[in-house]
Amino acid sequence: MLKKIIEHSQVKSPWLVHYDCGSCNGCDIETLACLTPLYDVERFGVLNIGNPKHADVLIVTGTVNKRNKKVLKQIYDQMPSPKIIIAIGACGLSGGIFREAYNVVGGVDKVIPVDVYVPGCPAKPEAIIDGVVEGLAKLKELQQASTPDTDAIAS
Amino acid sequence: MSKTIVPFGPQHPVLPEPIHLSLTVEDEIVKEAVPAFGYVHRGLEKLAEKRDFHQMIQVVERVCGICSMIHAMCYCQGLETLMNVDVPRRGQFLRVIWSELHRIHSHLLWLGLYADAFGFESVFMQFWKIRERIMDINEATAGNRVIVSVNQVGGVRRDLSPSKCEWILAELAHVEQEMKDLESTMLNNYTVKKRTVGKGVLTQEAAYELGAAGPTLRASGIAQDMRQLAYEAFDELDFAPVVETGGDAYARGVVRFRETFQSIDLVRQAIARMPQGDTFVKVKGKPEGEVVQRVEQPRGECLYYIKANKTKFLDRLRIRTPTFANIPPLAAMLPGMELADVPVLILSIDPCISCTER
Amino acid sequence: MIKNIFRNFVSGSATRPYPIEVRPGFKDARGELANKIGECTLCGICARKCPSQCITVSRKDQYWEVDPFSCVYCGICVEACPQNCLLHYAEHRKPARKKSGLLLNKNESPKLTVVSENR
Amino acid sequence: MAGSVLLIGTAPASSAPALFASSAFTTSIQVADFALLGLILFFGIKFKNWIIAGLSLAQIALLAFFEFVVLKGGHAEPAGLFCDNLSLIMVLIISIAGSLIVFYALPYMEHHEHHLKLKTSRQPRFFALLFLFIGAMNALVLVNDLMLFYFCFEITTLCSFLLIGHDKTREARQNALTALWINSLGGLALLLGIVLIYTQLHTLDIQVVISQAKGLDALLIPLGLLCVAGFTKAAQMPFQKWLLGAMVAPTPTSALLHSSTMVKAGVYLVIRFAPAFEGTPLSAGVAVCGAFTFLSAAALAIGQSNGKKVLAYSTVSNLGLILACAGINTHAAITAAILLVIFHAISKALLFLCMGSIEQHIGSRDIEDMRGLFGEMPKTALIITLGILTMILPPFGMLLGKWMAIESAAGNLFTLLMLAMGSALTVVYWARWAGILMGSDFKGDSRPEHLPGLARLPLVSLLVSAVVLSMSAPFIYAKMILTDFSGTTAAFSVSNGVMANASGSFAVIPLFLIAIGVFLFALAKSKPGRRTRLSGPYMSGISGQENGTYIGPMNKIMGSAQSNYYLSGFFGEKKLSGIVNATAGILILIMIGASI
Amino acid sequence: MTLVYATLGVIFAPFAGILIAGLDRILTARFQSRTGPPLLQPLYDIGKLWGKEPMIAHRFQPLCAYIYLAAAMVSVGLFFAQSDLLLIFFVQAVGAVFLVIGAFLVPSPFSQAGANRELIQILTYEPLIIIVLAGIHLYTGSFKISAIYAMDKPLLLNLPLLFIVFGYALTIKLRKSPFDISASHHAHQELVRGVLTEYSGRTLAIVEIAHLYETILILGLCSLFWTTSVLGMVVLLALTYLAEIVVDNISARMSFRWMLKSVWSTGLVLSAINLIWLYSGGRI
Repeated sequence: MLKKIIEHSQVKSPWLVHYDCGSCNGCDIETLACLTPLYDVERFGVLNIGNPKHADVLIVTGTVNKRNKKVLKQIYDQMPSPKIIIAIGACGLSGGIFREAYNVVGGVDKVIPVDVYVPGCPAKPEAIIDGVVEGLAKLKELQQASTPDTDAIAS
Repeated sequence: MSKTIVPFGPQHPVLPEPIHLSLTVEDEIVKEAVPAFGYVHRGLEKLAEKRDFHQMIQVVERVCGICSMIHAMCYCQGLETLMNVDVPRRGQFLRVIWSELHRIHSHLLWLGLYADAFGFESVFMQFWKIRERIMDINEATAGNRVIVSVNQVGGVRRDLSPSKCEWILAELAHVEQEMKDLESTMLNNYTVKKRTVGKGVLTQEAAYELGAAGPTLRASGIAQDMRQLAYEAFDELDFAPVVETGGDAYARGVVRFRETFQSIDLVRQAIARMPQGDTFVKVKGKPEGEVVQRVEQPRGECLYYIKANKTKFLDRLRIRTPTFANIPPLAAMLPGMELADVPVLILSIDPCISCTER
Repeated sequence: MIKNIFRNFVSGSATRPYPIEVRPGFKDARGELANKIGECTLCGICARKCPSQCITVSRKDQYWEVDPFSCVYCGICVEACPQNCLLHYAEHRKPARKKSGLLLNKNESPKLTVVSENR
Repeated sequence: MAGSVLLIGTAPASSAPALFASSAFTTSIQVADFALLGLILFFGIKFKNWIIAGLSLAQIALLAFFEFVVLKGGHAEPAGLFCDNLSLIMVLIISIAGSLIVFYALPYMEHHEHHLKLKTSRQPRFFALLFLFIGAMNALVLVNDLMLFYFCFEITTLCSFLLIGHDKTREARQNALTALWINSLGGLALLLGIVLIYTQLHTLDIQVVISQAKGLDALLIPLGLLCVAGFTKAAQMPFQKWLLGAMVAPTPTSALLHSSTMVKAGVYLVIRFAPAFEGTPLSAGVAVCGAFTFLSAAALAIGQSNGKKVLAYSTVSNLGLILACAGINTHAAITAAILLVIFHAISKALLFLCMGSIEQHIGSRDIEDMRGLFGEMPKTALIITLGILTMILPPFGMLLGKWMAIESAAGNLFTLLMLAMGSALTVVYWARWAGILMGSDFKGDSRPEHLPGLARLPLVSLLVSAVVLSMSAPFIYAKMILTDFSGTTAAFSVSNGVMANASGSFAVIPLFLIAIGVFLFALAKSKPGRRTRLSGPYMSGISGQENGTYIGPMNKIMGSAQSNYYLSGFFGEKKLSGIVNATAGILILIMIGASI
Repeated sequence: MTLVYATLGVIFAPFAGILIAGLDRILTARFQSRTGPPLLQPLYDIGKLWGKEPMIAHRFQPLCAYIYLAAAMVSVGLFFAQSDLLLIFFVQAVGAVFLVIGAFLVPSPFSQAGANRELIQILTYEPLIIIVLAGIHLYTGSFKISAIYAMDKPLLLNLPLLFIVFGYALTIKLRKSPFDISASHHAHQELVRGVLTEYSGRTLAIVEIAHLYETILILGLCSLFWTTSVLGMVVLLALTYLAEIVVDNISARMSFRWMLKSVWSTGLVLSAINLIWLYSGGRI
């Protein structure tokens, strides 16, 4: 019973933490735009919680560079599982147009495992919403796979 | 004895972008603020050695997503002077229209974040709701919401049909109306004034000596605006810089608020006076020589230095952005403020770190 | 502000119910990049012009490949294409769980490929 | 101690042993009085402190006038001893807390003198003074004769002076002299009061005075003077200066004299005479003064980072609360006062002793230096934290007392306002202290600490008694306090551990049971399981290897210091003291004036 | 009987709290012309937090959270048992103190600063609430809730100013602008989540549940101002909460110094006026 409730609510209340890891603000403002009246992701229970320790979804925008990859790693580590990582925008996916710049390590998946890739430069808010929905779908599949983690928690 | 050091950023909910400030506070009064950078640096100036000068347009557009159009415009102006191309008049007007639209959406975005910085969530929502109209205009006219990518060396890539112009004017009318609804809140609300008036005061002298730029400078009573250089079609538009004398966070808010109306007006003028004709000219050959180009971004003066050597790769590209000029004033205005005011003050210079670090 | 919020309250929510009903994209918005491979002559101008260097064209193996996860949707290639066989859909490209390039072969059906990060 | 326990049951008892009757005894007391004052005068002259000299001279003159002019060389009929439950409770506190503190003092003074690198041990002097004080204090609460009372009062003053100055440092001497002159001021007030009372009633028998004073407006002035004496002893605003200075003394002194017992002498004086001025303007005045002290001292404590000063201010503040109760002067209020006396004595002694151990261990009194003390000395940290919680949280005794106080103050606007704000301020400075004590690096592991058994024993036993006594508060009330109000309706009805009256109820025992249950449950639940992940603090994503550090500008490893807010803008000592003292002085003047 | 009431109250309070919180979030969204979350969103949030991987920043933090929850539950229970108001309030204070201690445990500047701010908030509202309770005592002659129910006229008529003063405390307790200083619901704040920063996973869930209990308690206290008719009580609660949401939406977050100064000055003045009026025998 409790397990059911927990699993249901895990897909019903994803709290975001957004880390701009060196993007051009394009994707950042689109991510923020998702919270605003015209897109209002709070419909899906999304809150921009800002604190990795409370967050379930990490939204990363922008290329990873040599300095902020540590930060990105640490934020990832401070998030309690289950967690979904969403990389947004060409830069976040592969380094985009900056792939060959000297200070660019590359896409987010060079540092942390990424669950959903949202293409676009910048990705439209619709695309980002799609990304979150996709991430939640993936979470649901994980629950079906029923990792020992969720079992133990519910017990 | 009661000293607290707060690592403010790089990942922090009130910071739209990764900048780090080591704040030393006593009873939440900031004693010292040491900024740290490098979380956004990509090194795209050096990318000019790998991309030819046409492709570099798309690169400089992504120096900063919020004022991408103006970056690209400045870059193209520079190349046009090097290759002495004359942009057709209509092209110049279109550049003005899109750059002013960018200014509007940047200021609306800023007003929202600013309201959020002093914890006024509903105002944040309102401004961003208004902003969506501008984003729609961008997408409908230029094909993308944020990075419109309309510039090319010798003009603009897209044109505006009369019907589109009509529609833009109608949308802008809405925007203006909705802005007016929020005017009393932004300018007269008691709590807002409590949080902004007298916070981070920058006297005229200080602003001048610390080299502030853009609205930060104009809020301290110095009427300096690169648009006075009358680049593109500004020579035909009547325009006077918006100036406030308060020099505090409140004044900066007022300047940007009024500039939004001004930009709306400029777009109207431009649409009204725009002649028919081509939007661009084909350019041949390669650039040579060096040039310094200055334009007014939403955040202030932006400066491009371009050195070309008659190959398709530029010799040197140097970008100096307004936020870079506004960091020293920020560091100067933080000490003595409350910790709760730090976000307001950081926002009050409208930082664009990705511009600054490129 | 009171007036404002109560106006919002009575005028109902302005939210676009996105995933439920999709707003049609604007005409000539720069969405997903596609190639009518039938008309393509594999001239390779797009590959040369692309600022993001995300297109590869091989006359030898008769294919045109794009890495949609590093494409910046600038539209340069579309404008440069002499055959007008490149085009942007108005809708954005959907998110994916895996990164994969889109390989269009002249005489095979389109297939997804693994793109190398740094070509 | 044992003897004092035996006294239980005999109460209330009034006795006039033959010894007291003998004129030789009375005469010797008179002589001793003069000797005492002479000694004080000597100190005044020796340290060139003319205030003390003047005050003691004034007392000598007044005493001489009393003995030889008023009494014409003879002496009043001796009153002997009187022991009711109030005295008994005081005796128990003094003896039990006193002896525990003395135990504690043995290892403490060893370490102390070792620390000071003294050639010759001065412990004999120290302990002699302690015992002298305990004796005098016991006598003070038992005697029924005003002159004897005055005598003991002066002895305690002198002991306090000598003990504060024990370390012979410059600072110690200064503060000792401050204490001496303020207390001699109190002595003068007391003596003057006694003389006036005698001229009115021609008796020195305290009980007689109390019984006859009812309705005698002329007696309000002397009673007011007695109250002022009590205020000085209890270091009420504006006399708090000496108590803060007294913190230079070795910690056992602070624990015994300056928190749990001697300062209570002043409180005892007021509570003892409270029935005499029930319902008079003087009573209201006492209430307001006390409440004001409660508020202002609590406010001043917030501005302090020096642990012992916080303790001192909180002592002043709580004494103010007790005096406020005495001033409100209903049965409920007096009950509250007595309960507060008990619980405050125990908790505060505990806190002082812990403070002493911590100070000797980490070599600092600053609260900020105790950050993460749990990692350093887990047991002591735990004990002091619990001690702090007994000060501010229900169902412990202090809060029971506060509850009674507020309930009985509800009819009394200004007192109420001040009590309300004061209690909130109290929570602030205690809670933040408790918080940083338990804080440690996130693993929460801690080095084993070594504390001599003689030092540990008092801590533990005080803590246990604090808890147990709080639990048995209803029975204490029923068995020991209620009997003093014989003949009148009980302020509270006690039924299965719930203290209730018309206006409210405080379920002591049930709450205790719940609290214990909850605590054990929470302890069990919050044990980190094997899958529990320990994560460092959130540092905006740049925290370093070391817990609580981060990688700052120029990739420098920075320690992110934390500290409490002391809000010097609101509660700074400099900012407040002047205003507070002035206000308090005015209030006291009003109090005296009102009684004319 | 009272025991039954108490248990029922303790059992159903969190669900009522969830509904209220959900309604709050929907209304707030509507005021910002958004659609807002589903009504049961708070339940989902708590359930999700409960299911998170256990992650603690200090060994004693869960302990503090549990005690916070227990204190909140006991105070709600006492409330529904119609017990002594002061006692209820003191028990609730236990929880507040332990929440703060839990935040103090971790050497993170954000949670430390948040804890300090939380203390200042406690410092701000505690006197006000005690004074309000004393005003009730002055009017009903008792601190017992049952005594209030015995009155034939609603308290509001005689304690209007005290109700406003109570409103301040309500706003602070509900963490709404302009007083969402120690921890705001949406963390666009200089201290990330302030006092809640270091609580995570199940510990945070417990804190949230405790907060629901506190909401119910504080609203219950609010309901005491109109005890004569159920309808009146409901209307009063609805209007008060609506006012809270509106205030939240029309004001910025203030600094704690401003809070301390303004709330104490206005609050004390207002309550003093009302109390003096009562002392002078004024009655309606």
